[in-house]
Amino acid sequence: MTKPVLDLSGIHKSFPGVKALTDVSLRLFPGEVHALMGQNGAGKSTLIKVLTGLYQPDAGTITLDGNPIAPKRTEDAQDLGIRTVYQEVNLCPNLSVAENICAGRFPRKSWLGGGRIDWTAVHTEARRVLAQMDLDIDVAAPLSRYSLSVQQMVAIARALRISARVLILDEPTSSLDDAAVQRLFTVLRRLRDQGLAILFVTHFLDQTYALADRITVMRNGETEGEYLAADLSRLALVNKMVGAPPDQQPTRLDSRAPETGAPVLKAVGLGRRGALQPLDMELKRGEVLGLAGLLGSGRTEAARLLFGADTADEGHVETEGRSGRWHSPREAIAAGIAFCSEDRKHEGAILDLSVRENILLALQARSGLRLCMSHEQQQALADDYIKRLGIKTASADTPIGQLSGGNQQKALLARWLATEPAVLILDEPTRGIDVRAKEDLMDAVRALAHKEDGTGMSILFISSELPEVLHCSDRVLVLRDRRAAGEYRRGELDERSVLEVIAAEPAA
Amino acid sequence: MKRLLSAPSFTSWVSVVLMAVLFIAGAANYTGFASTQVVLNLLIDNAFLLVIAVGMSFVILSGGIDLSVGSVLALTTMVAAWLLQVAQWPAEAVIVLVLLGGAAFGALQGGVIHVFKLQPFIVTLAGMFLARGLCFLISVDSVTIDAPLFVALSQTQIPLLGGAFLSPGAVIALVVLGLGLWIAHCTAFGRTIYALGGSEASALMMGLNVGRTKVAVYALSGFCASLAGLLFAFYMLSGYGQHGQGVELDAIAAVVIGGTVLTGGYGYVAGALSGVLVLGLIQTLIAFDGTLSSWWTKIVIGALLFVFCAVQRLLSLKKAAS
Amino acid sequence: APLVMGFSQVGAESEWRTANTASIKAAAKEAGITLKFADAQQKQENQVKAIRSFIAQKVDVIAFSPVVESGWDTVLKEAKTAGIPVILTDRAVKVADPSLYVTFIGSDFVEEGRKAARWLLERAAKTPGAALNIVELQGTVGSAPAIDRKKGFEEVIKTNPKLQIIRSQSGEFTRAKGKEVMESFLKQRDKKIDVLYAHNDDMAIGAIQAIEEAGLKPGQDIVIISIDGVRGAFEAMKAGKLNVTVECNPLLGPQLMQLAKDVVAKKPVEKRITVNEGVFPAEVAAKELPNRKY
Amino acid sequence: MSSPPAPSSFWRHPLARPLAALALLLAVAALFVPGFLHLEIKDGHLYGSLIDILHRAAPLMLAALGMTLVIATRGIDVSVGAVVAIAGTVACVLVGSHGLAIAFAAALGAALLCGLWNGLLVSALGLQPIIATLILMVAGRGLAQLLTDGQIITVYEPASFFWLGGGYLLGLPVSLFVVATVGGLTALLMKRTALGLFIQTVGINPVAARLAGVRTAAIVFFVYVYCSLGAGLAGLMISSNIKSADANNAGLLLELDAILAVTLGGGQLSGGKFSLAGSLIGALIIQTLTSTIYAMGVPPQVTMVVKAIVVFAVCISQSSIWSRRTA
Ligand SMILES: Nc1ncnc2c1ncn2[C@@H]1O[C@H](COP(=O)(O)OP(=O)(O)OP(=O)(O)O)[C@@H](O)[C@H]1O
Ligand SMILES: Nc1ncnc2c1ncn2[C@@H]1O[C@H](COP(=O)(O)OP(=O)(O)OP(=O)(O)O)[C@@H](O)[C@H]1O
Ligand SMILES: [Mg+2]
Ligand SMILES: [Mg+2]
Repeated sequence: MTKPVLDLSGIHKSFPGVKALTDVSLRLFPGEVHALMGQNGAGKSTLIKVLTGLYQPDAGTITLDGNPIAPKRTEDAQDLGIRTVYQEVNLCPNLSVAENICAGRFPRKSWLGGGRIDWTAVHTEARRVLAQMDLDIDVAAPLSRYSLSVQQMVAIARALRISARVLILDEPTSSLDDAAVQRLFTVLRRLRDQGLAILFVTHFLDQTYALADRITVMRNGETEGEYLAADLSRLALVNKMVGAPPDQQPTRLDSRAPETGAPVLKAVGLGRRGALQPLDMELKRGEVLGLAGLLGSGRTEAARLLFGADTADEGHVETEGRSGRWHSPREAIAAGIAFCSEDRKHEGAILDLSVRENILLALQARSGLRLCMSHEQQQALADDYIKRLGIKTASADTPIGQLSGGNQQKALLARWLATEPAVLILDEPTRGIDVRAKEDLMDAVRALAHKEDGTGMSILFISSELPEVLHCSDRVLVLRDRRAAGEYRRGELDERSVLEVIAAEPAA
Repeated sequence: MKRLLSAPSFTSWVSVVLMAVLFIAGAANYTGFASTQVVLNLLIDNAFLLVIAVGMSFVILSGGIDLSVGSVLALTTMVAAWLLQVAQWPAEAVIVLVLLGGAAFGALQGGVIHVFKLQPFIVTLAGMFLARGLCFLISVDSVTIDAPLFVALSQTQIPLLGGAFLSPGAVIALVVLGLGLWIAHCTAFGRTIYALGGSEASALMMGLNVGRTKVAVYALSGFCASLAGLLFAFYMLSGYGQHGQGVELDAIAAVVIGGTVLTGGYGYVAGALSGVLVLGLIQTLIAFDGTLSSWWTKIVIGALLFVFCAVQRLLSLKKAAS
Repeated sequence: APLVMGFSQVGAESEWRTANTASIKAAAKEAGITLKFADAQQKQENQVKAIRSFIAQKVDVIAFSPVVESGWDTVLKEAKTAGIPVILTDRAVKVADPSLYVTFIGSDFVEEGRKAARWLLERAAKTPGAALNIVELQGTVGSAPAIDRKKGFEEVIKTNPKLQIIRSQSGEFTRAKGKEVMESFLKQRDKKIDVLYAHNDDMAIGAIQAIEEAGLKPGQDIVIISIDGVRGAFEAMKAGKLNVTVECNPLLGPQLMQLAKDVVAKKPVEKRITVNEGVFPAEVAAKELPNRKY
Repeated sequence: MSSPPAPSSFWRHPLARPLAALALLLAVAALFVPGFLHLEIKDGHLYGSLIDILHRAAPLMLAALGMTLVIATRGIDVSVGAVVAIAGTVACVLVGSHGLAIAFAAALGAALLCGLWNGLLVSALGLQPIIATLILMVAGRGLAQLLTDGQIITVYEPASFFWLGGGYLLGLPVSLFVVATVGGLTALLMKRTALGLFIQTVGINPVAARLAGVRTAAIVFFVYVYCSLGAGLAGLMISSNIKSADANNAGLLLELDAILAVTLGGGQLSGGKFSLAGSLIGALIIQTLTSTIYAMGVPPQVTMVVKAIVVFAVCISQSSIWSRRTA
C-alpha cells in the first residue's frame, strides 16, 4: 500500500470554552478522494483550518511525505502544495474574478516588460480554469457582481489553478446545482487520477459515494474511524456520524393542507431590469411552493423582489390587505413575510453578536425600539430554538461567528421562525447542514405549512437540490433564464422530467 | 458614453468634470485666474500633498489609515535641516537618510499594527505625537536650510510653454504619482493591497502575505511622507516642528474626494491627484477672491467641499440607478 | 486705478489677531486701497500659496504676517522677479537676501519678553529679601511669540538670582488650557507661587479663574504679568486681578497703508519700523480702558 | 452591550485592561508627584488633582459617549470640536441678553442642527462619514466666529451660567453629575431599548441588518444627532468653565481625543461592539495622562513624546495577542 502524503495524528484544538478537536487523526493517500464526514459542529472545518495553518493546533503532529510540517500561515501550506477551498466563500468581493483566481501567483511579463502583471495572461488563465467547470463569465467584472454559487465556483477554480499535492474542499458543493456538481466531479476525478490527494467535505451522501474512495467520520471533535467507501453502507455511515442507531424514522404523516387556501402572497408582473422578467406567482395559505431552476435562473432575484430587498421596477405584490411595491424589507416584514437569505455570511449572520441576539433580531426590529421581551424571555426563546433546531453551541451567548457553518444556518432560520411569519421565503436553507438536520428541516417546513386547522405558514422553498424541492413542495415553479418556465403540481412530474424542463433550450 | 457611465471609475470622472467647472467659474470671475501658471501653481504648491496623498491612497485602499504623515513630514524637514546645518552632512546623504528614516518609521508602525493586532488609527495617532514630539526635541525653533543643493532645487524653475514654469518638486510629485499608479495596478503587491482592503480575512485565507503587505504599505506611506517632507524642505528651505499641521486630514480628504472608499478596497490612486487639485482649487479661488474674512474663508471652504461631494455623490447615485 | 494690496494673514487664532485684521481692513478702506485678503489658518504653506496667487493676480504690493521666520526665500524671490514689493508685518523673516522685502513693520517679541521681565525686576527691587517663584505659561510650542517671549524674559530675569522660574508649561495661548495648566500648578504645594508670567492675555485670564477657584487672590497673592494688552486684560487689571500687561500693538493698519503707498511710489522707507508699544500696569488701566479699541 | 458571561478571570473582562492602565497611570503620578492623590475640603467642596482630572475630563467624556455610538455604526465624526465651538458661542452670545434658559436651549438647538446636518449627509446622501463631518469641521468653526466676529465673548452675568462648568453640588463638580446623568441615560437607552442591539447590528453587518428589518438609515441618523448633542453639551460646559466663548480654540482637536478615548476603552473603529464605560475610562486615561504630565513638570517640548510613548504602551498592553497567550 502506498504511503499517505499527509498524515495528521493526535491533533488537539480548543477555543475558549470549546474543545473543537480531541486527538484527531487523518490520513490522505495520493490518488484518492477522501471524504470527511460528520454532523454540524463535528470539527471538520476546524481540522482543515489547523491543517492549512489558519489555526495553530494545541497538540499533535502533521507530516507531509513523512516530514513533519507546522504551517504557521496559509501561505506556508500553499507553498507546501496544499490548496484549500474553505467553507465560506473567502474571496475578495472588490477584486475581479480573474484577480481572485490568480492573486498570489499572477502571471508576470518578462523582465523586459518590467516584471509587471500580464493582465491579458491573467484573464486568459482565469477563463481557462473556469472553462474546466463550464463557466463562461466576464472575468474582468468584480466578484461581488456574481451570485454566491458563481463565487463558490470561482473559489474552486482558484484552488484548481495551480497543480498541488493536496487539494482540500470544505463543502464546495453546498450551493451548486447538480450540473455544476457533475462538472466539478469530472475535474476532481481527473486530478485524482493524476495522483492528487483530495480531501472533500460534504453533507450529501450521494456525492460522497459518487466520488470518495475513503471516508473518515468525525463525531464531536473526535475521529470516529476511517473506512473504505466501498465497505461502508449509507446507513452505517449515518449511524457512525450520529453516534447512535437512528431512532425509529419518524412517520411522515403527510397532512396535506386544503388546497383551497386563500392566496396570502401574490406577485403580479413583478420584475426588475437585468434581474427578473415580469413574474406572476401566487402563494396560498399553508402551501409549500418550490422554486426550481439552474444557477442564475433568477430564483434568488425573485425572492429578493418578493421581500423588498431589491425594489421592483415593474409589477406589484399583493398581500392580504395591501397591494403595491415594497421599498424596503421592513414593509415586507410588517406584512408578515420573512426571508432567509442564501448568503449567510454577508446577508444573514451578525457575526460578532451572540446567538441569542441573532435569533431575536428580526422580531425586535419588527417591534421597534421597545424591547419586545425581557431578558429572561429572550433567553428562553433562544434556548427553545437551540433545542428545537439542534443548534450546537456552548451557550446562547456565544457569538454566532464561533458556530460551525451549519449551526449558523440553523440559528438564522430560527431568527425568522421567531417572527411567526405568514410567508416564509427560504433561499437554500439546507445549505451546509448535515443529513439528519436536513431531514429534520424538511419535516419542519412541511409541518409548519401543513397545519390541520388551516393556519399554516406559506413557504417559498428554494433549493438547488431538486429532490429536496420535489420532496417538500406542494407545487413547483420552474424558472429558466429569469422567467417562469412552468408550474407543476405535486406528483405531476418526476425528477427527470423537471430536469428536462429546467434545462430546456430557451424558446427563441 | 454608456461605457463611460458604467465604468467603475465613473466617480473619478465626475471629479474631473466638477474640477473643470470650478476652474471655469474662477476664470470667469477673477482676472488672472485663467492662466497656465495658476494651474501649474496648483501642482507646485500642492506637490508635497500629492506625494502624501499617493502614500495615503495605498494605506486607505488596504483598509487602514495613517495619521502620522503630517508629523513625519515635519520631522523630515527638521532632521534634514539639523543634519545639513548643524551636523554639516552632505545634502545627498541627508536625502537618502531621511527617506530611509521615513520608510523605517512607517514600517515600524505597520509592524506594531500587524504584530499586536492593533487599530491603525490609534497606532498612527501615537506615531503622530511621537514624530511631532521628536521635532521639538531637536529644536523648538525653525531652522533655515541653506545647503546649495536644496536652495538650487528650491529655486529652479523648469520652463514650459509661454513663460510658465514648474518646480522640480512638482515634477517629482508627478513621477511619484506615476509610480503609485504602476504599483497599484501592475504589481502583485498593489493587488494584494486591494485584496486586503476588500477583506482581510479572505486575503489571509487566500494565502496572501497579509503581514508583509501591511508593513510594506505603512512603510510606503512613511516613505511618501518623508519624501513630501523633502519637497516641503525644498519649498520652504526650513525645518520646523510646526510644519504640515493637519496635512494628514487634507490628504485623507483628498483621497476620499478622489473616490477612494475610506473602509478600503475600492478606489484609484489616480483619484489622489483629482482630490488634491480640488482642495487646491478651492484655496486658490478663495485667495483670488480676496474679500473673505477668516471665518468666511472657513465657511466657504466647507460649502464648496459640500457642493463638490454632494454633486459627485448624486451623480454616482443616478448612475447606480440607471 | 486704486492701489491693490495682497495681504496674507496668519489666521484668526486670537483676539489680538482679529484686531490686527480689522485694523488693516479698515485702514485699507480709508486709504482707498483695494485689499486682497487671504487667511492662512496658521499654515505657512497656505501663505506661500496665497502669495503665489497674489503674484499671478499682479497686485501692486504684497504684505503678510509670516507664520514663521524661515522658509520664505523662494516665493519672495518669485515676487521680486515679478517686480512686486513685499512688506512684512508683525514679525520678521530670516532670508539670505534682505532685499527680498522692502520693510518690516511690527513688534519685537523678544523685546516684549524683556519689558515684562524689567517690570518684574523693578517690582522685586521694591520688596527686597524674599525670593520670588515664577511660573510661566508658554504659548504654543514652537511658535515664534512663544519662543521669543520666553527668551527675552529669561534673559532679563537672569540678572536677579532671586527670581526663579519654577515651572513652565505650554498653555497653547488659550484660556481653557491656561486655566487647566494653572490649576495643575496650584495643586503642587512644594513651593509657593509668587508670580505668573503668561505669554498672552488669554492664558492669563484663564489662569486668573483658576487662582480664584483655588481660593487665592489673583494680583495680590500671585503677581500676574502678561503680554498683548487686549481689552480683557484691561478689564482684569481694573478689577485688580492682573498686575501688568505689555502691549503688543495690533493696530498697524494705517501705518501699513501709508507705507504701501510710499513703497509703490518708490519713496525710500526704513528697513525696520517699530510700532509704539507701551507697558500698562494696573494703575493706569482704568484710565486707559476707554481708549482701547480692541 | 450584551451582558458578558461571568468573567472566569479578571483579565478576560473587556474593561479590565483600560482600568488597569488608568490605575497604573495614577500610581505613577502618585509616586512621582507628592500629594497627587491628596484630597481636601476647600470652600465646601472637594479639592485636589483627582477632582481636577474628573472635572477636566467631563467634556471629553461627553464627546466620547457620542463618538462611541457613531463609531459603533462604523462611522466617525470629526466635527465634534466645531460643534463644541458653535454651542459655546451661541450660549455666550445669547446669555447676556436673553437669559440662561434661552441661551442653553439655543446652544443645544444649534448642536441639534449640526447633528441633523451630519446625519442627513451620512444616512440620506450616503457620503462617507469622514468627509460628511469634515465639511462641518471646517465650516463650523467659521460659523462660530461669524457669530462673534472673531472676538472672544466673555460672560460676566448671570453667575448661574458658570454653575454648569464650574459649580459644585454635594462637594463635587456639577459637570460630573451631568456626565453621570448623560452616561446613565445613554446606558439605560441602550439596555432598556433595542437601540444598542440595532446600533451594533448596523455596525457589524449593515446589509444583514437591513434584511432583518432594522431601520439602518434612522439608526445612523440618530447616532450623529446624539453625538452632536453630546458635543453641544460639552461646549456649554467648556464655555461655562472659562466664562467665555473662544470660537477659534474651544474644543480644538477634541474629536481626536474622543476617538482616542473610544479606542483606548476597547471600541473598534471597524464598528460593532462598544462599551460606554470603556470610553469613559478611555477619556479618564487621556486626562490623567495630561494632568500627570503637567504635575510632573515635563517640559512642554517633551510632552508630545511622553504622550506618544504612553499611548503606545497602553495600546500594546491591550493587544489581543496577550489574552491568547494566557488563555
Ligand atoms: N473561532 C472559534 N471560536 C470558538 N469556537 C469555535 C471557533 N471555530 C469553531 N468553533 C467551534 O468548534 C466546533 C467545530 O466547528 P467546525 O466549524 O469545525 O464544525 P464543522 O464540522 O465544520 O461543522 P459544519 O458541518 O456545520 O460546517 C463547533 O462547536 C464550533 O462552535
Ligand atoms: N452559469 C452561469 N454562467 C454565467 N453567469 C451566471 C451563471 N450562473 C449565474 N450567473 C450570474 O449570476 C447572477 C446571479 O444569479 P443567481 O445565481 O443569483 O440566480 P439564482 O437563480 O438565484 O441562482 P442560485 O440561487 O442558484 O444562486 C446572474 O446575474 C448571472 O449572470
Ligand atoms: Mg464546517
Ligand atoms: Mg440563489
